[in-house]
Amino acid sequence: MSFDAVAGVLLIPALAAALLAALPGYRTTARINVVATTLTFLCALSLFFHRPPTGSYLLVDDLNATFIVLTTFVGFTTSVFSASYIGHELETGRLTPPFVRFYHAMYQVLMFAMNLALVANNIGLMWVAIELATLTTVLMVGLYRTHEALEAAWKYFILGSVGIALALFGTILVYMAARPVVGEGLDAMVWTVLVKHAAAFDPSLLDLAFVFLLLGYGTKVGLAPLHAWLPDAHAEGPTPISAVLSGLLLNVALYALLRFKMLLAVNTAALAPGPLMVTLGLISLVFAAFMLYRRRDIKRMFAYSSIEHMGIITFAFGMGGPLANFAGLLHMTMHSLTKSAIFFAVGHVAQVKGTQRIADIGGLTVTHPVLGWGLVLGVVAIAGLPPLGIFMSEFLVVSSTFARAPVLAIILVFGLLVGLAGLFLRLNGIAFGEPRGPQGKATASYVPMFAHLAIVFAAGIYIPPALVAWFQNVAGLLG
Amino acid sequence: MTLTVTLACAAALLALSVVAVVIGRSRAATRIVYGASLIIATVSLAAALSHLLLVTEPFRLTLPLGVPWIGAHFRLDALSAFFLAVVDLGAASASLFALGYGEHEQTPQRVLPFYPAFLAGMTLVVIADDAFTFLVSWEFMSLTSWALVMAHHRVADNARAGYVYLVMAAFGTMALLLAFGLLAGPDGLYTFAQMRGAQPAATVGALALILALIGAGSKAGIVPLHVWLPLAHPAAPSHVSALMSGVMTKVAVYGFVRIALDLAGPPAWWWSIVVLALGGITAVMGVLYALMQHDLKRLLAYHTVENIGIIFIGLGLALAFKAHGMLFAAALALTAALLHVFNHSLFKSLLFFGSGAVLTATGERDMEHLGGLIHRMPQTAFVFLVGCVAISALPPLNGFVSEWLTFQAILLSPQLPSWGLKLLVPAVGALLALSAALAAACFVKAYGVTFLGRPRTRAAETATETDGFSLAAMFLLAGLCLLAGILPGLFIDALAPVATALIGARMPEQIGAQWLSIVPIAASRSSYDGLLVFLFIAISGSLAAFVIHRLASDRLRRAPAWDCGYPDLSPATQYTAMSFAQPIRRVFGTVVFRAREHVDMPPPGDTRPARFKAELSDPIWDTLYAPLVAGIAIAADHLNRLQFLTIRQFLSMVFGALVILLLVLAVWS
Amino acid sequence: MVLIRDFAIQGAQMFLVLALAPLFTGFVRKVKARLLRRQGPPLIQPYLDLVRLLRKEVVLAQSASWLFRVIPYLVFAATWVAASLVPTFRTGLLFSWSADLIAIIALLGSARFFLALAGMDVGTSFGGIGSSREVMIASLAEPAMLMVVFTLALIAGSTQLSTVAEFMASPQVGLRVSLGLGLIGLVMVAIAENGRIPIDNPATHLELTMVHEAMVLEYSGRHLALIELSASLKLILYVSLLACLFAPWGIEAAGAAVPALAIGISAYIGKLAVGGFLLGLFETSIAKMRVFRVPEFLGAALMLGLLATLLRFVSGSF
Amino acid sequence: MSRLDFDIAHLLAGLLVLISFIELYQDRLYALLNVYAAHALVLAASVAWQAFIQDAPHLYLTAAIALSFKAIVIPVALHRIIARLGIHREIEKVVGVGTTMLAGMGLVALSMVVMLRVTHGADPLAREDLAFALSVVLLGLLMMVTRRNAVSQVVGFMSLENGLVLAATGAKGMPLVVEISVAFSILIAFIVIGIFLFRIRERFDTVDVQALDRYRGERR
Repeated sequence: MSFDAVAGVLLIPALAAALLAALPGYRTTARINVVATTLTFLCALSLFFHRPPTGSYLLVDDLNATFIVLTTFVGFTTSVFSASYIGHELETGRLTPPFVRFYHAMYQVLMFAMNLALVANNIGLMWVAIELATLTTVLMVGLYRTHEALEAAWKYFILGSVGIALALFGTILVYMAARPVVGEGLDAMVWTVLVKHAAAFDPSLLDLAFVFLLLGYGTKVGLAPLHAWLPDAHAEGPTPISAVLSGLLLNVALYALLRFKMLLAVNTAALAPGPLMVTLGLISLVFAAFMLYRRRDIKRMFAYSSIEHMGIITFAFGMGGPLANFAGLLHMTMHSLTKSAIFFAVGHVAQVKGTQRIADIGGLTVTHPVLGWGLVLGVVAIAGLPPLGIFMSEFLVVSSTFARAPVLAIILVFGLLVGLAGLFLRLNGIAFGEPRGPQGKATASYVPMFAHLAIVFAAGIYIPPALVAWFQNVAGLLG
Repeated sequence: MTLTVTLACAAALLALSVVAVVIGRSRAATRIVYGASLIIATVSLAAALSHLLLVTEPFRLTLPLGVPWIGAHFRLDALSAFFLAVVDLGAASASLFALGYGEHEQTPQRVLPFYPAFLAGMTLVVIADDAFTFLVSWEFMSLTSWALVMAHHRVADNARAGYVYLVMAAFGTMALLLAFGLLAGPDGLYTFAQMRGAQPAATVGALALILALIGAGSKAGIVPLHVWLPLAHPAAPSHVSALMSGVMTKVAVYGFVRIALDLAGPPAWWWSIVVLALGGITAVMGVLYALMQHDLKRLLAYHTVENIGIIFIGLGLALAFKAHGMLFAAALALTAALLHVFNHSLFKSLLFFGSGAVLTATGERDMEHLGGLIHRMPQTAFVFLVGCVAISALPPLNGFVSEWLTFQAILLSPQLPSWGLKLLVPAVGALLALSAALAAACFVKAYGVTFLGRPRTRAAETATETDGFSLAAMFLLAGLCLLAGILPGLFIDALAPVATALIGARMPEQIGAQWLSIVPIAASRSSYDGLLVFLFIAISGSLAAFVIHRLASDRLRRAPAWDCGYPDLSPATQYTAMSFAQPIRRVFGTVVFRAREHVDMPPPGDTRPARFKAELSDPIWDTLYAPLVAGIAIAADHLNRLQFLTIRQFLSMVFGALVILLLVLAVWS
Repeated sequence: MVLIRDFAIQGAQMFLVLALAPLFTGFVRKVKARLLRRQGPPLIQPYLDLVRLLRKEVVLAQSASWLFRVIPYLVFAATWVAASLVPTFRTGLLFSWSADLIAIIALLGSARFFLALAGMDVGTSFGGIGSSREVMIASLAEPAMLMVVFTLALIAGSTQLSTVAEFMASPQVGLRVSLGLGLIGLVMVAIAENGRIPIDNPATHLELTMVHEAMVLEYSGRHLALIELSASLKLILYVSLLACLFAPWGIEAAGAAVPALAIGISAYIGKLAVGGFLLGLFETSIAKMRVFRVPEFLGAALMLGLLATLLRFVSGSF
Repeated sequence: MSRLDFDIAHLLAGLLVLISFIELYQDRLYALLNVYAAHALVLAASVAWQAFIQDAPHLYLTAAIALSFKAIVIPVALHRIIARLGIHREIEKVVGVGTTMLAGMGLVALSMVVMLRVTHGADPLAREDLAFALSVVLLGLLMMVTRRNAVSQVVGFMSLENGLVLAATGAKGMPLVVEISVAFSILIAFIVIGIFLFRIRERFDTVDVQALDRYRGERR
């Protein structure tokens, strides 16, 4: 009972992937998919109660435990959503059974890859895992085999590969920096060892390494100007994948960045990673906020909003300090939940209306009240309006920043407002006004969406002390 | 514990809105929801009044909610209690009104769930005692009212109104957020108690005040942040319009008072200059806008802007006096402002109720399609008249009292040492006088065109008197208007604890003054007795009537209107709202609104009708908002090109980023 | 005893203005007629008119509402109350503290408010013209008036009319710039408020530039009588206001003996005569101006008042 | 390690940079492919040399991969693709060769500057090697952004990746090098297959990424 939790988190998806690749038939596979994710989630939960010992490959500490639980949970809910979603896709014939089989297998592979990246204690292993996750999502994005989908996948693939390459170079540099101190071999890539000795590393090598890692993993995070793949990948892939991309993969990449940030934080001679992250974060925020205005595709719009929020989170972590880090963690969690909930809603909307063009969707609250109001609630949450969770994190970020660096706070607020205006400009047409487009009944599973929104809502008002202590502890780790 | 009662009421309201979500579509829902809100609001009102009148010490309460390591702090002191009373009075009357009015609602499921939540939001704002709780309640209030504005979302204008409203609300909240961030300092002292203890530096306090003015002002409708108000308030159902205009703007005023006089530390004299100037401009601009309207509800909404201006003039004076240590004058100015807060919440709600009654009776908001309603809806007409007289600041009703007090405060200000104020205050006084006079004109127009004259449309002809609940609500408010007009002493004394808490001084005890008159400073200096004036008018009027009917004739004959011998039966020959405002439009509008008139007079022999068109342009929107919108559009267009690049160009962006960062590294040391 | 005496004096004052008002109107008419080399109507003509009107039956337009019938009494009452609070021959009236200068202006404002409503009530084009022009004029006249009041209040340190009057009568008020400005402003406002030439012509009908007369066009019989009466009340109010503020000589301070009372009354009558004569002279010597010149006229008054107030604010020596 | 070892490693690394420049210089696809083959060859040699001086046998595997896969398989495959797809053979450049060269110089200088700031404590081989590797990486990227044909972009990416391998092998005793090189070979294989299978034949008659990008998210 010592190591099995992590093993479960890794093995269950792997086995499920193999199984699903073998099994035909939609119903069973969908069920298996859900079961597997459920089990994974339970294993992840058990991580709260006992920690496996740290190996030279695997590591579980407060930081990544948070991420793992979040990842597995969203993975679980998304699988529930995807069951109904994929079913509809089969009916409409957008997907054929072989592709569904492939899809389910890939889904589990993706889960495996992300969990591996999270529990990896070895920066090389982490890199491999993230590359795997990227390739999997590339294949998923191209799933529909439409011209647009293939384009998006290709774009994602090329940009992703370059990102991977840069990240690898950064990893090598870290090793180079570590070797003289730690000595040759595996140890020089084990994160726990590294962070112990980081103070003695050559600072300029670390700087160089961080630049490459920032750009490499930043590409996965979707920070502007490295974001180009993100909107199209979200827009063209199956909606569950959009949800997972926005909700999880971006976080995983960010997690990798944070690990290396902590490394640099230890070494006082190295340049502070904060300013770089703050700059990229603000650029992403403002840029994405303006991009919201000219969107015609509903999924692409929310993809840009993901960029915006990744910008905010990166900004928060870049600012550092207990308050900002806490806010960053909170914001990341809330954003994952909210954004995936929004994508659940959007997925059903797109299926009901048979289109993703915003112009063809209207008056949802009239024709599909539950779906429509769910979407409204989601947008309200993502726009950072109380009493939902994101407001609290934005409150903490803005107020703590304004006291430290007023100018940055002003830019931040500006970006937030522009983004909010953009979102609601579109929402007005989508959710209100005269109904547009087909008005057939929605065969949707609302449970995941409202489960997420309920959590977000509750978190906006009350966060259990245990979780708070947990987050504060992690925030302390992040320095 | 009055505070616990209040919190319980808020909780009950929230629960009620959940219930409303469930039963929203059923027939009885309207009665249940509004009835329950009425009861809860009344209870809460009782609690607030008892606290204001009986309790001296503030009550505190902390719940383990909100920001975890801070918790949600609540506090009920005199100021909160007063505003709570205003909120609850408005809420109670609105609920009573809606018991009847709500029956006509087409889509109750879009109104009922948000209405109690809206009330709860406003309640929580005034009792919140830490930045986070305050902002959450504040924005929750905006959000629910936004949902209510969007209730009739199928009207395109309403959708736009809701959009503008939400964006402006978010803007205001951000400004307040920054203000609190400033007062809280880097290590996040978010409770108001800590902020009071912090004693911020003068510059910090000033910046916080400016931000608070922007934040609270944008919700209250300070020019030039008012643009959302005349769009959003009319769009909502009338009882909600009443709440938004009569009460929510007051909650905004509360936010400003709380920060400016309580949290931001001792004021510097020049803070007041901003507030005074904005207040004066707001007052005049608001009433001028109102005069140009012919949509009844929009006219009322613009008029709210004017009254907010008057209130902020009072607050500005209070700041100025406090900064110079003239505490009694400060108490007078503050009391005047707060009294006007109360009065305005009364008659503005009353007037919006009236407009709602007209709306249900005729389906019309446009005055040009109304007229002659005094014959069809005599009772509504009567209470609406009371509201008009009150809001026009005419004795013996309540509107006059608060403006009179404000004038008295202005007359004290020559003793202010600072020159800026010496020059500014008289100008503000002139603006105030001007706005008062224009307000009277505005409501002659509103009442004359809507209720008097001959009906202009079939709808106006066939209107019927509104239902009992609505009338009850309106008569209640009208009665209060009269009461506050003839016995202002009671209300002034009730405000004493607020002034004592915020200023450290209070106005002299009024209740002892002879004949229940009010004496702000000294009897020799100035005094006013609404009761006597009312009695004099009543007596002499009825005396005249009696004498004449007795000694002279009381015969009466109905005949066609004489109209200098050219009676024209067509109601189209009456003065319309536009034509009534024409002289004033010529005098002020040509300057303020660049008003232009186009007359198309056909040549003799040509039978086509002559056409007259008046064009107005909104200076604020054109100079401030239009450029902003255009700028965002341009920026969005330019940045949007980045969506349409080739992979190679995206790669070059990555490449560029890499090179730049490497260069940064190279030049780092 | 004292209370009763004060009551008596207050009452006397009330009925004095009521009684003198038509006479004063008649006097002004007479002066104007004489200046035009006409015989003119007898001084008591206004009384005769009132009696005649009171006797006649009211012819009420079909579209008139109950408000239309109430308004004359309201207007009369408001104006009368206002007039009775202005010290004529004696300051320190019993009820003078129940409404200060601002309140008196507001009372006249209420009267005007209702009169304008009456103009709108029947729904004729003439009424509309009258009301809309009336409120336009008022929207400028009232602020100007208030500015003048500010000046006086700042000089006397009170808005209490009796106090101000006493202060004005007292030697400590010398010649002041602000006072002069205030006087001019007040005169201009008074002319506008009473609808005298050059703003309006009380003697004409059926002239498109008329204001007041157009408003009350639909009134007849006793209603018209009350309107006329309150019009003359308003006129005498303004004259006595000017008198007690800017020519307080002979006005009797509170609690003086009976002979002083006689002096006060005769002085008051004298002042009225002078005022009426000046008014008539002015009216005959000037032409009526176009309606849209009026704003400039009143704007000037407003500026004068504001200037006076500013001077007072800047230093007490002005 | 002895002076000679160092010099040879240094020489090979320098050679890689030189060949990268030669790649930048090419304006014929076939020629470019040949040059790239040479690039891979030199890389293989350098890796093998590293394997020898670090006596890390597993690096020989990497060398073998580099030799067989990159120096032979890929170029041949690309030759075939070009032939099959009938791509016209000259490289469409965004900026002229001269400018590209100058930019390349600048990049090399930049990487030198950045690397020389590394404290001298780290062993010189690592430093110089890294400097070269970095320049190779940057030159590869430069090639990707200044060439229009998909093929030449792939070549650019592959030479970038060569730089990575160079760095990885230069890092003494770095684990997972083999795995990484394998992973990268797979990645490249994907790209090449993508180029080939991308239904490009069906849609476009030139492997021009721009044409591929005519649909860019939202049609205007």
